[in-house]
Amino acid sequence: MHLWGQIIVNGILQGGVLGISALAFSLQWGVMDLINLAHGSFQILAAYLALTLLNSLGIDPFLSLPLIFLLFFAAGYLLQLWIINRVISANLFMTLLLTFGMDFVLANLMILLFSADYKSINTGYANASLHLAGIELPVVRLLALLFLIVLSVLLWLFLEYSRTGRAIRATAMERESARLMGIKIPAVYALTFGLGSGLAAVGGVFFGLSNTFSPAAGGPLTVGAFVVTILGGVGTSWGPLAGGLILGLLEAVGSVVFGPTYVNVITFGLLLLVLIIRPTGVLGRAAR
Amino acid sequence: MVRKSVKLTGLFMAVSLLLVAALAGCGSQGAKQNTSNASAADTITIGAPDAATGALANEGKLVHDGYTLWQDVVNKQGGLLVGGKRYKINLVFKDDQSKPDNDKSLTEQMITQDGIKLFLSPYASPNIFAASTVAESHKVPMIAAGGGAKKIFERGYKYIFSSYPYSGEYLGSVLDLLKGRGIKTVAFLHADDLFSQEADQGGEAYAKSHGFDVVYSAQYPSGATDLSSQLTQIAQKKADALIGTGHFEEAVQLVKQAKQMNVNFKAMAFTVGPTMPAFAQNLGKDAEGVLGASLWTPDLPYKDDVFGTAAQYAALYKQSFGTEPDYHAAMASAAAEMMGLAIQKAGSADPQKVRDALAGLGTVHLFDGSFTIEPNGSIKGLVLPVIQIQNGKAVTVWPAPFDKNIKDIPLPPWSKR
Amino acid sequence: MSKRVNYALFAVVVLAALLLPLTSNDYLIQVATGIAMYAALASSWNLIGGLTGYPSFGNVAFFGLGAVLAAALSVNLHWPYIDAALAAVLGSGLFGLVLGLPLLRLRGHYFSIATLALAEATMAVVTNVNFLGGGQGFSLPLLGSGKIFYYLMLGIAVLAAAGTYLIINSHFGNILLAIKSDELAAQSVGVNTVLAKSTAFALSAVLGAMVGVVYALWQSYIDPPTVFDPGITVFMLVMTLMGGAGTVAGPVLGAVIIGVLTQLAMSFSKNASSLLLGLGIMAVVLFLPRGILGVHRPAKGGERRGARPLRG
Amino acid sequence: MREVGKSFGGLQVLEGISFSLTEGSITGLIGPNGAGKSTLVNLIGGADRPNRGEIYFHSLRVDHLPVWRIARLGLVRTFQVTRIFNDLTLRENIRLAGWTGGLRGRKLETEVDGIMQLCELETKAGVPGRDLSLPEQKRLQLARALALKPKLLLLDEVMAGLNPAELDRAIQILRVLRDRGVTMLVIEHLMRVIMGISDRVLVLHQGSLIADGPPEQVVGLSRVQEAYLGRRYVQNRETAAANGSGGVSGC
Repeated sequence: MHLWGQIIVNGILQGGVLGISALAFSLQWGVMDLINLAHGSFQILAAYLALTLLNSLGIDPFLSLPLIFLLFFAAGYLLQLWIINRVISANLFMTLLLTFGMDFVLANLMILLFSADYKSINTGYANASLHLAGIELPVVRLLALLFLIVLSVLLWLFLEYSRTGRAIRATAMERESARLMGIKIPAVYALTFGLGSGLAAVGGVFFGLSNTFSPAAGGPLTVGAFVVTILGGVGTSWGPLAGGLILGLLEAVGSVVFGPTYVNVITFGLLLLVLIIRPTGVLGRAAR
Repeated sequence: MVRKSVKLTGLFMAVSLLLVAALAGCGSQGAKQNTSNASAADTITIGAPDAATGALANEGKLVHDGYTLWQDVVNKQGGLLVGGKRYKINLVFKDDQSKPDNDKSLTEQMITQDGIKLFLSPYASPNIFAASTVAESHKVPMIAAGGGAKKIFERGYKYIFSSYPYSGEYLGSVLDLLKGRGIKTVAFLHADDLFSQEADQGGEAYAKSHGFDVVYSAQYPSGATDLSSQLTQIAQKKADALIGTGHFEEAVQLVKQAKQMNVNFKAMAFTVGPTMPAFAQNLGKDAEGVLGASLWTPDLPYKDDVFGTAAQYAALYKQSFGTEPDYHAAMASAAAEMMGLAIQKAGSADPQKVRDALAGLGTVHLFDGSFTIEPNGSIKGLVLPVIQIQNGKAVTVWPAPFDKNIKDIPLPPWSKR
Repeated sequence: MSKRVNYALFAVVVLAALLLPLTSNDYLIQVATGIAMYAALASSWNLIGGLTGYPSFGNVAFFGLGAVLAAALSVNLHWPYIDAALAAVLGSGLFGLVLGLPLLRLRGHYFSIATLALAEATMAVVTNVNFLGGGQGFSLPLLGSGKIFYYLMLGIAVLAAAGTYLIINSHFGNILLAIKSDELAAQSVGVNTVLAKSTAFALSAVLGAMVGVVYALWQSYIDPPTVFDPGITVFMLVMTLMGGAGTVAGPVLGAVIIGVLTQLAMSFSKNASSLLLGLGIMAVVLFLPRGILGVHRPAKGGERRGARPLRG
Repeated sequence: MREVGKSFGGLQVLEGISFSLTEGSITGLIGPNGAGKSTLVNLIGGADRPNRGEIYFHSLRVDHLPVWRIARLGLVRTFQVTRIFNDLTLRENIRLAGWTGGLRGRKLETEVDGIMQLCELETKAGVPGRDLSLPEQKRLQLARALALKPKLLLLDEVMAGLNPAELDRAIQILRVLRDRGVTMLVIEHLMRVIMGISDRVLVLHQGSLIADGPPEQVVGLSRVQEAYLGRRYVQNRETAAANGSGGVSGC
């Protein structure tokens, strides 16, 4: 086994898991300037849903993924339309408060629904891996990376070339002008939050496949999404991919060079540095 | 200027007064309820802040169930026999949301508003630290079940007791087992919290003094989700065994990633993790052969008057809660039982008398084993078992004679499973 | 006239708070200590978040650092606690001042994340430095009755509220509000905004650290996950926004409401207390979106800035 | 100001700008939209840094000083889009500037009163910034700048959107200021204003200075008219002049 080759691969694959979890967070932040503190709990809820479908109906998570995406899309759409839109224009931080409350509610609901037990989505291939030239490639992590790349491309195509996508981008750039152009802002926001919720669900299923989870696991996921989004840069479809890879590689290499106990020092130290030197992230637009 | 207007300050006053009134009202309501219970004069009330929600909700529930089982069994037997009279046990639980801060206020609330004078602890060392300071300052005894941090007992407190041995002793039995199985090199990986650090330091010291070669030792931040690079490194060091001291998620993650990375060990052992039924459920057949440092198993040959044998305890537990008990639950039941013994010895539920009785219990024999209560409130002498996952179940493989149950050490490589 | 009534009300509130221990209900005192603590913390957040318009997500760093430094100095170097506390408060204030310089160049969400990273990085460093207790934390001797801590926390809370009042009605307060309205314009009228912001940040840090040093002694055991819990910052923010950001009484009111709601939720429900609390917060946001005191000023002149487009 | 250049990304916004202002004069800066006028003000005021060149105020180089230092030197600017302090009252807005201008106590209050009177804002003293009307905000901006005791005032379209009466009043104020010895660089779209008050006019077009001189002279230059009004207009006019049918009168 090549030590460094394997460690680099580990970092890249962890980057996929981190990135796919941040995709939704980045989208919601970029378009609506909304920081969704319940993001992690959304993901955990999706993992529970996939697990329930697997255990009770025997549907493989990858088969149920489209269904889960749609369910979360619908739920997110309605949540934004009925609740979040009521405060989103009032003040930046009211949405923070609202999603903070939502996080409490979701986390506690999951305890009531699924108990506090640790779960993981344990399919036959969950711990399998491919061997390639002396390097181990865990299947689920590899798929997470592939999904992240594909979803990033799809998201980019959607935002760049579809009519709806362009409306979303216009809204993100200049809300007032977009409204004057006849774009229905509440509908665009609902769509964005729905899309974000669907993407969060996809990330959540991957988290459930690659990690153990419990209702309380959402908080660290939200913080992780924060870090990845900033590292990659808010407001680009490729940000989560870039941020995920940077963070994954950094943690993998840093934890070997300095010892795993310094991983957080490195991660957050670097985050601070990036923010101070280039606050728009690696791929973000130049400072305004 | 509208920054601070009279009207708003008035509103502020009114709202605060209303809320304080509500709080006081609620508290006194609780107190009334309990005094009416106590006025029946045949009930002993014991308080227990517990983690029903939050990050510790999982273990919190096990502890909660362990306490509850003792209450139910004792009450079914007609109550606790104290000085010839039977008293019903009434356990009062309050959710601390897994936060130590709340343990302080809840313990305070139960002592001063609800008039509760006997306590079982919340789960986890930091929470026990917090709750025990309140118990100490009110001079009411608290028995801890859910944290064996040595630091808890090094503070010179007089009202804190425990059913747990020190965290640093958890790994002794595991290493004894490995010693006899030709394991020479071990890798230690531990989380950065108090419990994990103490357990790891105890384990590493024991390993070095017992002829093991510690080829790798590292600390990772609690909640780490990717330890694959550490496993890659350990593989390079050719460690025979991996000993992980952290939390449940991390133990599961280490086994998952060891398989994914195709890192093979002759043995894998964890402090927290394998003993919980969720471990085998989460990992399926990949959990096979993994060792767990435990504090109790249903196979142990001990018994007492309340629960009967360890096996009978397990049956009772399963009947009540539908799952097999793990050591968290059993140790909680044992802590509750210690409280019962002390009350009986004291002949009353008076907190000072119960505390003195606890301090003077000496060596006790319960369904979880025989142990001695030390002057600082901790316990000594408990023989710690080791379990191994076999066919998805935790099987006792230590101490002797259970070592005949050991299977698959050295473990077959992942490719041969 | 209205000012006089305000002073009178302030005096009545403080007097009532001072007399609370006469009820000799220790539980009430315990809860009140927690509320006073959060009132002080929320007021400290209000200085940088509410007045200056810089939404910090990392103020817990100062609280935690204060607690850890005081404990480290008193346990490891055997300093008298009062000396250790003073050093810890000064140290944390300096820490805030120095780190404020680069961080306060960032705006909006970027500042939020940077401060969050600051808090997490501080925790990670503390966890790895044995002198600061490492991951094992410190246990401190248990001190007398809870009343002492109640008065200490109340003292800091009153100090924080009075300080906020003085600042709001001073030239410095005007500078902070000007920065919140429009920072470039503030610079253009000759305001050294960097100095003003850093001062506000450092004051916020000093207050946070004061609470931290008292907290360490009150809890008698502290470890990094407890004193650097990001949830503590979130509570400061939630309480301030709920009560009314940029006001004197807002953070205090928010602390009282959330503190009492938390206790009520825990008494009423065994396993759904977080759910009730969460619903309570959502209800306040939906029905009182401008904070309870209703004079909440939207951050940065009411405009939602910093929205960035998604691009390929 | 020497050889100042500024580019954003690949876009060259200003190129080789050099000029100096005479103390106590009013200089008009004109140019079509996008000519770089506001960028120039941002560079002088310190809100932006030039990529090339140097800017001096008296003999002090200011192009790398922070905005607030420049303001305290007496080099004061206003903004094209009004930027006032919404959370402060009108009086506090002005007083803040007076304070950083070095005034304290009684003197400060007297000065603030005087400025409010000059700008006819005394009735609005207690109104929060956000509740002022647009003309009031514009005048407040000017008042705030005055409280700093400016030596050089950069006025970026302070008169846009005012009605004729308000306009006259504003011009009046500028004249009073000039009489007090304040140097001014006035950016304005309204030719009437520029022509009426400027001692000298600078014309900026596509990032370069294309004319510099007394107003009457500058406005007569064909390259200025071309920049402003388009080539065809100038051609028409030249044809018309050739035909002997008179010219335009200012605009």
